[in-house]
Amino acid sequence: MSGLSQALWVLLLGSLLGLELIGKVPPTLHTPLMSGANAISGITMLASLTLISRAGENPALLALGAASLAFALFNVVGGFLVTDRMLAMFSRKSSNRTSSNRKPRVER
Amino acid sequence: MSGLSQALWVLLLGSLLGLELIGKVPPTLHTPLMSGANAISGITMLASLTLISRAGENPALLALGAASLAFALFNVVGGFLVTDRMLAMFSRKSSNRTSSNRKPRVER
Amino acid sequence: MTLSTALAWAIDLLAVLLLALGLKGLSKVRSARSANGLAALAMGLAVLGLLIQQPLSAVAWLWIVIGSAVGGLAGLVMARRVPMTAMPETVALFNGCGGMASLLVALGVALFGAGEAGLVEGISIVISVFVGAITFTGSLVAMGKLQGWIDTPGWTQSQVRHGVNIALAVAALVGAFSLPADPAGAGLWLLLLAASLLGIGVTLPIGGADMPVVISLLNSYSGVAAAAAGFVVGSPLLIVAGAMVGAAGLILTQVMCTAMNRSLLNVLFGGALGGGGGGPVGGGGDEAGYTRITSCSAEECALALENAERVVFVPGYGLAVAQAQHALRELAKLLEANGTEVTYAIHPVAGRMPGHMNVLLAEADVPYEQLVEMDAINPEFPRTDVVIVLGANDVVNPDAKTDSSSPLYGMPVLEVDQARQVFVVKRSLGAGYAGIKNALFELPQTAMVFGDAKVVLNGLASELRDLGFGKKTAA
Amino acid sequence: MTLSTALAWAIDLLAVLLLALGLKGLSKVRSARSANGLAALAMGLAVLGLLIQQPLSAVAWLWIVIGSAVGGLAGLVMARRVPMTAMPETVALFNGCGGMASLLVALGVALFGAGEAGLVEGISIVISVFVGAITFTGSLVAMGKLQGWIDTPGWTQSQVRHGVNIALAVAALVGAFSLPADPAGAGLWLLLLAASLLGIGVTLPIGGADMPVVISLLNSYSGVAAAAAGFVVGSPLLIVAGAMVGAAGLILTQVMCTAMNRSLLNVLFGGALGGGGGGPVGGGGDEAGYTRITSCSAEECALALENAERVVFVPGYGLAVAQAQHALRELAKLLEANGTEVTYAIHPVAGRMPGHMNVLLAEADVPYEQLVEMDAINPEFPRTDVVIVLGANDVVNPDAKTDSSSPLYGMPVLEVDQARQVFVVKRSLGAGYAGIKNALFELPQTAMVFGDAKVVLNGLASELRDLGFGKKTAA
Ligand SMILES: NC(=O)c1ccc[n+]([C@@H]2O[C@H](COP(=O)([O-])OP(=O)(O)OC[C@H]3O[C@@H](n4cnc5c(N)ncnc54)[C@H](OP(=O)(O)O)[C@@H]3O)[C@@H](O)[C@H]2O)c1
Ligand SMILES: NC(=O)c1ccc[n+]([C@@H]2O[C@H](COP(=O)([O-])OP(=O)(O)OC[C@H]3O[C@@H](n4cnc5c(N)ncnc54)[C@H](OP(=O)(O)O)[C@@H]3O)[C@@H](O)[C@H]2O)c1
Repeated sequence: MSGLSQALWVLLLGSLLGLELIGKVPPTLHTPLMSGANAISGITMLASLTLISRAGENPALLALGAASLAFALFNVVGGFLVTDRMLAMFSRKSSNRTSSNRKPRVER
Repeated sequence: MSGLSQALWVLLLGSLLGLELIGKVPPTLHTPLMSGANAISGITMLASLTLISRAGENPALLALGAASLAFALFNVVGGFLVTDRMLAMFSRKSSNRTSSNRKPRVER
Repeated sequence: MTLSTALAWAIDLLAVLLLALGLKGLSKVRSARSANGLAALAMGLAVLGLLIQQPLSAVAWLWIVIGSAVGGLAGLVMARRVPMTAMPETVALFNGCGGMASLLVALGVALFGAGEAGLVEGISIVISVFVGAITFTGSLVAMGKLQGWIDTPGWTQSQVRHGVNIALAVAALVGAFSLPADPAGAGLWLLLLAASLLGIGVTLPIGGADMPVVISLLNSYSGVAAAAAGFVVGSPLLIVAGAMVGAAGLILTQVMCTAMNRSLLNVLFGGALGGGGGGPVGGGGDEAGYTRITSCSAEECALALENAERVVFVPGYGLAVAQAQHALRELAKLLEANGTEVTYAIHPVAGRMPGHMNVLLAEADVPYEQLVEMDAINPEFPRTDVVIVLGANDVVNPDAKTDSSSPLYGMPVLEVDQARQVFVVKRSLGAGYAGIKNALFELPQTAMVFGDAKVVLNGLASELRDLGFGKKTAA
Repeated sequence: MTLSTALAWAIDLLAVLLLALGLKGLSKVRSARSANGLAALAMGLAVLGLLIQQPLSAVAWLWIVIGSAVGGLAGLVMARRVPMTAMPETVALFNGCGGMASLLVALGVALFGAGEAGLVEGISIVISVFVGAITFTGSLVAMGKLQGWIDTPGWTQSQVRHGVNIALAVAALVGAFSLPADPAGAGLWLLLLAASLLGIGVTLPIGGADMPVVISLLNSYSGVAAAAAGFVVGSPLLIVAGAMVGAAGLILTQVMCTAMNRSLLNVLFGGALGGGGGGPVGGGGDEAGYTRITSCSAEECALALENAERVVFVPGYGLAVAQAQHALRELAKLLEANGTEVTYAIHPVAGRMPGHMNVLLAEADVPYEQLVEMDAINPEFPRTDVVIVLGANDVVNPDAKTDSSSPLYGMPVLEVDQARQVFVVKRSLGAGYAGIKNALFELPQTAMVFGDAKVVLNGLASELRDLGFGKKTAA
């Protein structure tokens, strides 16, 4: 079995798995799910790292790889953090009971 | 990427897919699903065919392959037919309305 | 990549897609039947893809035709002939043969070196032989127990069996490790023998009633064996399909256990359970512990039926054992002809295989609309005049709702205790599958009608005819 | 297989497992947050697996540290700083950068030949560049439109745009086909340029309100770009993860479309929709067609609130635009201090992004228990005294239930027309996202309170204070 045919199998199965994994998502989770999936797509940083590791002494290639890595990590770090921030908002259960009894804040 | 590592990827992804595919099965479908999945596991007949094709002139190997093929096909043909028979029973909707008005059969 | 390789690859891809769709569809009532067809189509495609790719000699074709003819025909006849109620044992037989097929392929490769001789192939051969042999012998034992051909020997219920099985597993391991040195030598045969015995040793102690779970598990194994065979011959399609079935089978096994309120570990290592589980003619067991039992004759029961406007029949395992579905249908017809409203309450795990009651009653031509699922019929019991429980026990046990110490606790049951009058038809005060007392039998509205389900049903029907029922329709 | 390869492989395997679990968990409320953490962990593992396997020179490490520091820090700051309500544009920006990363890798390999030069690699490079560029420019345009930086030019609403986009696609194709002959030549730049412009050309005509869908689609594309990059550098992990995200994104896009009652094709090729969709300051539109409108002042509304026992607020897109969530919270506190029961009715697609209202009100410290989902609050409306609709329109349109010719028909809505009195706070009789009339406004129990949501809410609060509300708490 050739390498290509196998890589295509991996592609096919990964796609099928992706299709199956997302079932019924309640609308409130659409944005966090979108943003979480987006963070995962920053996995392309693996390719950036590979590029750097293969660059040898070629400065242009190194710079290109580093730029690519920066973009990817921006996506990954920002994506996961922002998703977490959102999800924290959604699940803040009854922790505000007290705050609702606080003195009204001065309006801005 | 080596052939083995890829084959293992295929194995992993196939398993994950299998885990995802079966979700909530109503109990009445357990037996047909079991029997259908069983028929699919007869896919091993592909291995039997490969064995025969590689047997060359070796009669023992040919016979072994043919026996394996017979077992596998027994599984496949029988499995699918029996599943179909069962599922036909489950979905016989209101087609018996008439038969319930037929004259009572003589008891055996 | 030549054109035929590309084509074969595309076909393989399509086949996997269809197989996945098939498995998915099989778990939904609406799509199940067409999904089964889809999966069958996928198998055909897969074979086509293989044949395109591999040139075959005339001799090879000859053997293929012979093998296919024998296997296919046998499968066809078997599938047509076997009675609906024998489904679990039939599936077990098919499944065992699937395992045997993987085993034979691995043997062929090992004995005649018809593949590459790497470490991966070696490991794959070991797995194929081991899992294939267990699947084969285990399935045959499961079938034998379900058919009542094989009893549960006493020693298998003691702790001895664990020792025996561990010894067998070690022997298999020894055989496996000596394989690389001599692929076609004694190690192979040791592995084969030990694995075969292990399949028997593991399945034999399990009660007949737990067999559907075991078969489902063995089915998952045969998927694993197929995937291993895929490694042996180097076919990604086989690996994927085998892995898919293996994983799906595992999930199904788990789902089945949950449905009947047991844990998988308990099924596998807990030994046979309940009195009625030993075989299709089981029953009996511990009759002690009941006080306040009312029993009545078929005649009294018939009188109650005469005056009832709404009657619900609750079929259970005992009805299946007594093969009384046709007698039940006759009785129901008499009542219906008299204007009585008749329905059947179907509990999802009544009987010994999932869907057992649907299949059983469908076989006796009971109209589909009269089969009512548990959730739909439970609210109806309070306005039901007479409930007749026919060889059912656990599925009508009210303790499942109220007594948290009961092994059934948490399992949803048919709430027949809500009805005005309940008759329980069974041969004795023996326990059911779970082997426990049933509080229903002692309730004031309950009366026991002792006897074989078929005999009692026929008796009821003739009592009703004596009361003038069925005259009109018979005319 | 050396030890480090085996280890790296096991790590990769684990990473994919965790990624799958993460994606799955993200679609369920309970598990979402921990699933996000799981996915992040998986990414870390994947990097670890790679670093174990690939020996890196000191220079390489230097560049890696620089790149990581810049990207990581920027991401951290951005994620902390950005206001909750700007989530869609933030996700768009992140997403565009992901596409850019794949694009840069492919460029590097193409220009400097840092990979094998087979046909597969060639095709993968083309796909990476093409999809990566579209993702990048498309996401930036989407962000610009959501921020209100970019308008929808008139010509993009005509059929001309289809011609332009087709021309760009053809140009990209030409570039792609000339690649094999000269991987680092003009063809590459043509492909890059055409794809970048295509990303703009496709996204520009789409209305700002449809942007969440577009971003989700582009997100799916960036998964595809990652998978293509996986082929370029030969990493199965990358292929799997990219494919998974690509497919999951596609499903999510579909689910989102369904939730807002539109078809994907319509979103992509139908042009901008509705008056309020152009940007966050949108609004206005067709005011004709209403008769029998009752309008009232904030004072009258305050009087009604004074006498109400149960008040439900219905926030919508207009509340978000007016940034009036804090004003709303203050008003609610006044009412609560007076013993009035206050809840908020949350429609799943109120606002311009899914979950918009939850986030908005959570930001203003509204207690979580007072946010009631549509299905839970609909039965409550008949026993509600006063409903105040705040910049919501489509989500309270009763035509969605009754008028099968309405574009909203079939979308579940908040049944505020069941309440005793309804006040609708908006600036005009302008339409909402769907651009249609709202039968609610003409009902006898409805009164319009015209004005910016924040201004009206502040007005209501001061009216209530004049009526003596809030004295006790303020003391
Ligand atoms: N459906 C499945 O897939 C499946 C699979 C495995 C296990 N189970 C388990 O099996 C049980 C099913 O409940 P169930 O209520 O149907 O059956 P049950 O609880 O096993 O009770 C069956 C009863 O039928 C009586 N019986 C046996 N032979 C009879 C005959 N010839 N005539 C009349 N009565 C006869 C027995 O009592 P006598 O001996 O006194 O006659 C016995 O009490 C559940 O516990 C379920 O979890 C189900
Ligand atoms: N949630 C999502 O994910 C999402 C994504 C895309 C689209 N959508 C769609 O967006 C719609 C959401 O419905 P909705 O009821 O929330 O909003 P809507 O139907 O778009 O109506 C918003 C209303 O707010 C008013 N408004 C605008 N600015 C205002 C201000 N400063 N003060 C007071 N009122 C103001 C506007 O009327 P005036 O101009 O008269 O003030 C407009 O009628 C649905 O059709 C949904 O399908 C939702």
